[in-house]
Amino acid sequence: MTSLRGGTTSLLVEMKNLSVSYKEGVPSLRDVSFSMKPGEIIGIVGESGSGKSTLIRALLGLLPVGGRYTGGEIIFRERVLLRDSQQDWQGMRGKRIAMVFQDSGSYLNPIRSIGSQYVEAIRAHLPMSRKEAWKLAIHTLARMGLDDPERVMHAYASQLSGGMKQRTSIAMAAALEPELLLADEPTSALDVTTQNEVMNQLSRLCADKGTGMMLVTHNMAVAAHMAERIGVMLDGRLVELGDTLRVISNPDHEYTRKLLEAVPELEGNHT
Amino acid sequence: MVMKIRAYLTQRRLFIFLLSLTTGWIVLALIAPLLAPHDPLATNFAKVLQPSSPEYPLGTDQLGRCVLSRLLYGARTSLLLTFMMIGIVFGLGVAVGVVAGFLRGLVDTLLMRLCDTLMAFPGLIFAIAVVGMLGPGLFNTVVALSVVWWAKYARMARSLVISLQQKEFVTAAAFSGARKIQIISRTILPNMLPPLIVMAMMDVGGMMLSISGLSFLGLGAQPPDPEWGAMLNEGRRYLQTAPWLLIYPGLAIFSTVIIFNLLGDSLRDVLDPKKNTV
Amino acid sequence: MGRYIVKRLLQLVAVLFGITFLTFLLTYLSPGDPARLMLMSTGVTPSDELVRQVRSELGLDKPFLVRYGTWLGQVVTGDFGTSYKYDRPVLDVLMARLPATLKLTGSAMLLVILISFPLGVLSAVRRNQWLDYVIRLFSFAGLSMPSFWLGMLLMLVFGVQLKLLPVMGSSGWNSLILPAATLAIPLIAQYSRQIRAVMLEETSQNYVVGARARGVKESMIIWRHILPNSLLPIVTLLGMTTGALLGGAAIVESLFVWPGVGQMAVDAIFTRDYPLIQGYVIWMAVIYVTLNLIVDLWTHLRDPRIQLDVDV
Amino acid sequence: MINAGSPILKLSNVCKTYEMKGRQAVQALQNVDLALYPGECLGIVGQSGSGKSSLAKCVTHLEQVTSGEIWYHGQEITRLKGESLRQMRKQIQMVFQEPAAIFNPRMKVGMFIGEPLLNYKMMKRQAAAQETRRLLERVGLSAMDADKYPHELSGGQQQRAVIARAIGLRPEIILFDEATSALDVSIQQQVLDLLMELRRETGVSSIFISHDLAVVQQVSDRIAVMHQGRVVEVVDSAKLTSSANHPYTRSLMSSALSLRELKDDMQMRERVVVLAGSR
Amino acid sequence: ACGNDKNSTPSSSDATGKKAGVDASGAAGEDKKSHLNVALFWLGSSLDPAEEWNGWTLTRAAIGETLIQFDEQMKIVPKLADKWDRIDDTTWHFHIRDGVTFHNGNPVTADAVKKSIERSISLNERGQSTLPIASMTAKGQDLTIKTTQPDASLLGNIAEPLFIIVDTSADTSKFKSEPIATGPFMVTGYTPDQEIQVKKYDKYWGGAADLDTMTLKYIKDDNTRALALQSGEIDVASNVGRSQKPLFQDKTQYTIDEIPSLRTQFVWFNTTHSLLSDVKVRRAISYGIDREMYANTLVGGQAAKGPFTSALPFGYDKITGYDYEPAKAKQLLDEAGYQDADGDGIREKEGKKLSLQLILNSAYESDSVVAAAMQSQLKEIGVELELTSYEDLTDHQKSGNYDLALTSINTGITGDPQYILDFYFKTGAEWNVGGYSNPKLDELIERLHSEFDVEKRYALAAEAQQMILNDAAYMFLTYTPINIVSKSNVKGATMYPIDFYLLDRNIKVE
Ligand SMILES: Nc1ncnc2c1ncn2[C@@H]1O[C@H](COP(=O)(O)OP(=O)(O)OP(=O)(O)O)[C@@H](O)[C@H]1O
Ligand SMILES: Nc1ncnc2c1ncn2[C@@H]1O[C@H](COP(=O)(O)OP(=O)(O)OP(=O)(O)O)[C@@H](O)[C@H]1O
Ligand SMILES: [Mg+2]
Ligand SMILES: [Mg+2]
Repeated sequence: MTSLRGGTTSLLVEMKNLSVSYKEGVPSLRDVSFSMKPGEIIGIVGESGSGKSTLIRALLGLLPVGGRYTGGEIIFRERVLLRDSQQDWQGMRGKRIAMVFQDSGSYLNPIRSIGSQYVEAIRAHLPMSRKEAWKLAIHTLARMGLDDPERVMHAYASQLSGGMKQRTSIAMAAALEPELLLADEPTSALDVTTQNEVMNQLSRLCADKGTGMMLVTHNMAVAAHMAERIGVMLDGRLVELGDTLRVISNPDHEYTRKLLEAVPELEGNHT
Repeated sequence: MVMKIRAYLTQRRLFIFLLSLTTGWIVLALIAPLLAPHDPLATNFAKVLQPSSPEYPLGTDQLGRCVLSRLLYGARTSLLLTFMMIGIVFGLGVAVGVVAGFLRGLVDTLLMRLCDTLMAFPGLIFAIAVVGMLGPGLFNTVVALSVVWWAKYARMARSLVISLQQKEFVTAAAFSGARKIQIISRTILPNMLPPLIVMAMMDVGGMMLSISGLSFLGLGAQPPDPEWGAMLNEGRRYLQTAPWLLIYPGLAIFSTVIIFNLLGDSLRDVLDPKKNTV
Repeated sequence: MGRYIVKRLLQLVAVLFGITFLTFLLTYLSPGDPARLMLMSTGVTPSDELVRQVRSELGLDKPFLVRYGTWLGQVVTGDFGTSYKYDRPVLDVLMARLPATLKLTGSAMLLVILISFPLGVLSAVRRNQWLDYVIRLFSFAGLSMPSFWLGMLLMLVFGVQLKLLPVMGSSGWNSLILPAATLAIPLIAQYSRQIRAVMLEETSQNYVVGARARGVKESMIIWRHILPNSLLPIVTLLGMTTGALLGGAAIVESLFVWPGVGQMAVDAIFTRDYPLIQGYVIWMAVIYVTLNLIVDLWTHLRDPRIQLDVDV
Repeated sequence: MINAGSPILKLSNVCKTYEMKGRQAVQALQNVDLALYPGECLGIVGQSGSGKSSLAKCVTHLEQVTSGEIWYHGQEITRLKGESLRQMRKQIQMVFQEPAAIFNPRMKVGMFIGEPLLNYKMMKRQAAAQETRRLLERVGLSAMDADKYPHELSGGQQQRAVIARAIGLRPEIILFDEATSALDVSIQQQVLDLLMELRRETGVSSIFISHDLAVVQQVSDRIAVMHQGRVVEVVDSAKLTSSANHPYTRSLMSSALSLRELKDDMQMRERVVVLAGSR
Repeated sequence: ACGNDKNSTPSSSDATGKKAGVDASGAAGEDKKSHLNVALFWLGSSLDPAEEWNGWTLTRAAIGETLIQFDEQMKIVPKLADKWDRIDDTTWHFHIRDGVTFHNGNPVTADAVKKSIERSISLNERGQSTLPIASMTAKGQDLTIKTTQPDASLLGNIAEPLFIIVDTSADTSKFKSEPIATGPFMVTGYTPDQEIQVKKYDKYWGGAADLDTMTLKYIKDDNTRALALQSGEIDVASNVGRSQKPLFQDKTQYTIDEIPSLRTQFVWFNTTHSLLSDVKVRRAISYGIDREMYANTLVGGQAAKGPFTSALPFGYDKITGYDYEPAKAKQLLDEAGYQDADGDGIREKEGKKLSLQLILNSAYESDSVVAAAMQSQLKEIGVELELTSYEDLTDHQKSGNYDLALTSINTGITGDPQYILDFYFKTGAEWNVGGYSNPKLDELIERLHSEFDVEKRYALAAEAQQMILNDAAYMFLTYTPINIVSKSNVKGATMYPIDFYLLDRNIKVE
């Protein structure tokens, strides 16, 4: 692991001129290119519908129904993923690339307990007994600040609150210590206090395990707080990508400037 | 606008095609007297069980009646009757469902238990019961079928009304100052009709098969009235010696039912505004 | 759960009450005098005097509701009266024939399940590929074919032309094949179509994407995620179709001379054997309602999402 | 700021309890007292589940209060029914969080906006169509959009159409319940600008509910902070950071991330690093 | 009409054929039991011969036997009785064959026969009216029957399968499913409405049959019967529908046998119905249908004149029936006052439409085809006919709830005209369900009872038939052909004009 992470040449992900479009419509991603180092956190912000979700789902090979890759390629750990599509991702998903979805509750099977799905996911990748997998799951859940992981494991998705579901999803994604974590608005369902807690967990994961993370969010402040680099999307294009400080203090693109101006700020000093 | 219509039409080619087939059948049924080469009841004992010939394009039956003419007239019974029945069943069911869904309470409970009871009789079996008690005949058959059939629509309409009432856009309609009756007519009905209409289209096939099934058992249309199921029933003895007596009415039922099923299927898309835009 | 069961059982009682009432009402409305019919079935040409006597013996001169009450009392104790035609208790006649019908409908149902599931799943998995089109074409065709027509064709091909299977009767398992197939084919068509739709609906659900994202194998996703979720609506549908099955059995049994209650009912209609028709209708309705109750309870038990006290 | 005169809407001692079958009842509102003055915008903030939406629903009669009174222009409105309720609704409009759900999927946007005008018989069909176009333009949409189905609009456009419908009736009060939470910042800003513009033009009173303290502070004159069903304090928004003293309010303020502070922080750190390097 | 062959078996070939048959089957029987599947076109809901018409099934299946029976020429031949004579006008003597045993091994004595006949009479009304017995005395193998009145048709009547001889000392309550009779086959299983299983009775007096077992399956539908024959599920079927006959023309596979039967297809007029009480209307309808065409084109057989077929010597040549004369029919209707005033093609009088309901049996192809043909022909003379099919007409006919009833009956069942006249045409007779009454006819029928001279009997019968025809109380349509289709490897199936019989001990598979 560590050896892989070391060298500057060894990129985690490289995306070259990726384009994606839905059915008859206009392309939702146009010529998006970027690269990412292991352990790096990139924040993606942008207008609603600008293609943020499409971008990170493209990285997992799970475009929403109707979506098609129309050009470009994705290289993960020097391996080209976009050669014959589905096959390329086999064995990658879950283990090496994990994802936290925006409305995480709906990505859990409603008629199976959290535990059974969790264990199933772990055993899909690691040669573990049911019991061992269960233990690993409990351990990871506890780390996400869930008080009673046993109860969560036995519960169905519908029996958990929004915040609990979101943290469960993060735990499921983190359990296998993936090399790349894709997080689509992971904190939007949480109130400010919990939001802070979850973000701390995520940054710790990246720091400890060298996981690279792509964080999609509406919230400029969250992106700035978490990410080393920030990308801004508009109309399917990655119009700006740069060091966080540079982007928030000295944006290149007109749209980024507009976005920053619109960020509401609490007036007055309160500390 | 013209562009839009044209685009719409090309997109809905299958639907239009099916619709014209359906209309074709209906028109055929309506103008049967003009098209039929013979009186459907006229016998010609000199020419019984003849295969197709210029005089009798689809051959003759055991009494020398023209199969084509009987098929065409049969379309009137089979098709128009089915339409009428579906119309009645639909209207009654939806009306009851809307009332029950809106009033709730005791009225709802009573109506729904009635529906439960009726739905507890499998359609054909209830029809068999009614025909068994009141005697065979097309009228009794059709009455029997519709007596149980509407309950399905009532149930569906009711659950649609109830689920729609929970929708925020119904609340929003109340905020726009709409009165109850306006909410029903402008907000609830337009949203509940499409699934019901699709269901009705699919049911046209089911109803037709039921009617002809009962006729086949000898419980529906009585001779000499031409009805497709009854024609099959009369023709079944000639399965091997005069197969056209079975093939043509069978195909008539088959083709009509399949058209309606496909029509229902594509109507589902057409009625969905989300898929309907260009 | 307990409360839900009690509630459903109470509803069942109400529905059963309705069923018996409607059935009785139908008999009441039917032409012909039961007393006369009964006498005639014994071979006597009844005199008016005798008819009057029997009428009062049977309580036929009493008001409608009183008669219904008496009759219901008997029905509850399993006494459905005596068949005019067979001159035996209706219950005996029914019970003697019910096994044949259950055998037929049961095997048809089995066929439906065994065939339509793989077809539906295959069709959904291979969506918009040629296999899917073939299956869908078959399903539309199967749905639109009158079952008796299909039955005759099957008889002709497998019985007469190929001489593979018997065309009638109930001797041996192979005489079951054609009638069961005739009964099953339209339902297979319907189900494979519905299973496909439900599967597709489920496939587009987020939890499937979630499972893929977690790296769960595609086969596991189909069998352990999509199918269990699809099962609930499909089983509910299966419950509802027992009605179609029982009704269809009447046609198929008549066609294949299958000695079940369906054929018996059709015969009973022609002989105006009212008690037998009554018994038949009530029994079929009861079987149907009970099966659906079981299905409902099972569904509720299986689905953690359903809140048990919600009235649908 | 405009606290002069008598309140247009006044809640006194309002309680709302949700009875739950087999479970403990939820006390969503407990003895809430609040007043809204003419032309004012009252912000309401609070944690998720603190009773903000319940309050809005009670005011608009989507829920019946359990006890307490709500006065509108000196009239007690919690027991209104039928026609008088309908008339009251004309004056108190509401904009919900999820704009997509508000639309009848089979009704075109134009009809959606014009419907209230017809329902309250404010104008004839012809005039209503005219007014609809005006309203659309007023909220920054094009008159062409009237012919579209709701799903053809973007989220921000939808929310603006909803606002257009609400203002069409020229109500005295508009309630916004998380009206901008579903929108991204730039569009949120557009909507907020629109609100402030409307207030200036028409002097409409409003209640603005959000969990985002900064947004509320930007649009409102006063802010009510809710916590576990109670209004724990009401402060002037301009003086929020200085005058808020309830501990919950303070914790809300401290958890909020501020981009500006982050920027300052980072720039500071960078300067330190540069300084250190240069040393 | 008295047979008195001494000690003879019904057919001389029997005795020799018997021994050979037993030996052959004995040798082969060990490995391969011979079995035959036979289709029955009718099966009652019980097997007790004393009830309804169930006896017919038993004689067809060679399970039950009567004292005497008819042969292929409708001559009376010995069966269980090997000798009989008429002692005086009201006294008859029968000698019961020696060595006959019931299926349970009990000997068939005169006393057993007496009890069996008594049972049939007490349980079945038909028995009471066909056999006017005053007393019976049994002594050893001799049975003496005294009738209440001179009964010229006793022999024919006692040959009706109602009087199958059963063992009344057995548990008669089981006869519904397992009657104990004397035929070459005995019942081993019975499923009501479905099938009878039989096996050969080894101690049959005529020698055990060749076949070991048979299954007699009830297939009421012509079409299914034909299909089953084709698919090989059955080996023998009688009454295969006319439309199916072409399927069995291949002589290497099937044997088709067809002869004119004693069945007459005919129509009851319900003369109590207001429209049909007018004889002119009935005559008009009688002229309005084309019997020749029905027989030649639609159903086969022969156009009917009166109730009795030309195969029976009851005066067919001496009577005049109705021909197809639509003009005459119209004229008669005009005379009766029926005009088509409203132009709908149907005549009416005083606002009452000449619309009639014909009930018929749904199972018989020939009936439904003829009914449909009548419907269309009568329409031409302005009479509307509505058809209603039933599985079983009996109840509907007896309830009088019909205008016309179409069915086929066997008019030769006793080999004598008496029975049919008594039961169908006499005033108030059981099957005179149309309310027809002609005192002169009644008187004529009465005279027939005591007329023992055969020629005179037939003359009286002809006279009676002509009366019925003149009154147009019934319509006689066709004389139905009867057929047996069997696989070509089935031998020993004999066609009888009377359909009491179908199988006997000679049936075998090669
Ligand atoms: N399944 C789909 N079918 C068709 N078009 C789609 C689909 N999913 C997304 N799109 C379109 O693709 C574009 C990009 O969508 P995407 O979900 O990536 O946006 P996003 O930036 O994540 O927006 P948000 O912030 O609202 O989540 C949008 O215009 C959207 O309408
Ligand atoms: N219909 C209802 N039935 C039962 N409980 C309810 C209902 N609506 C709200 N509640 C409960 O009342 C409390 C207050 O809910 P409310 O929706 O007013 O909160 P909120 O402040 O708007 O929260 P959010 O910011 O998440 O929208 C919550 O505990 C909630 O669970
Ligand atoms: Mg997104
Ligand atoms: Mg809320």
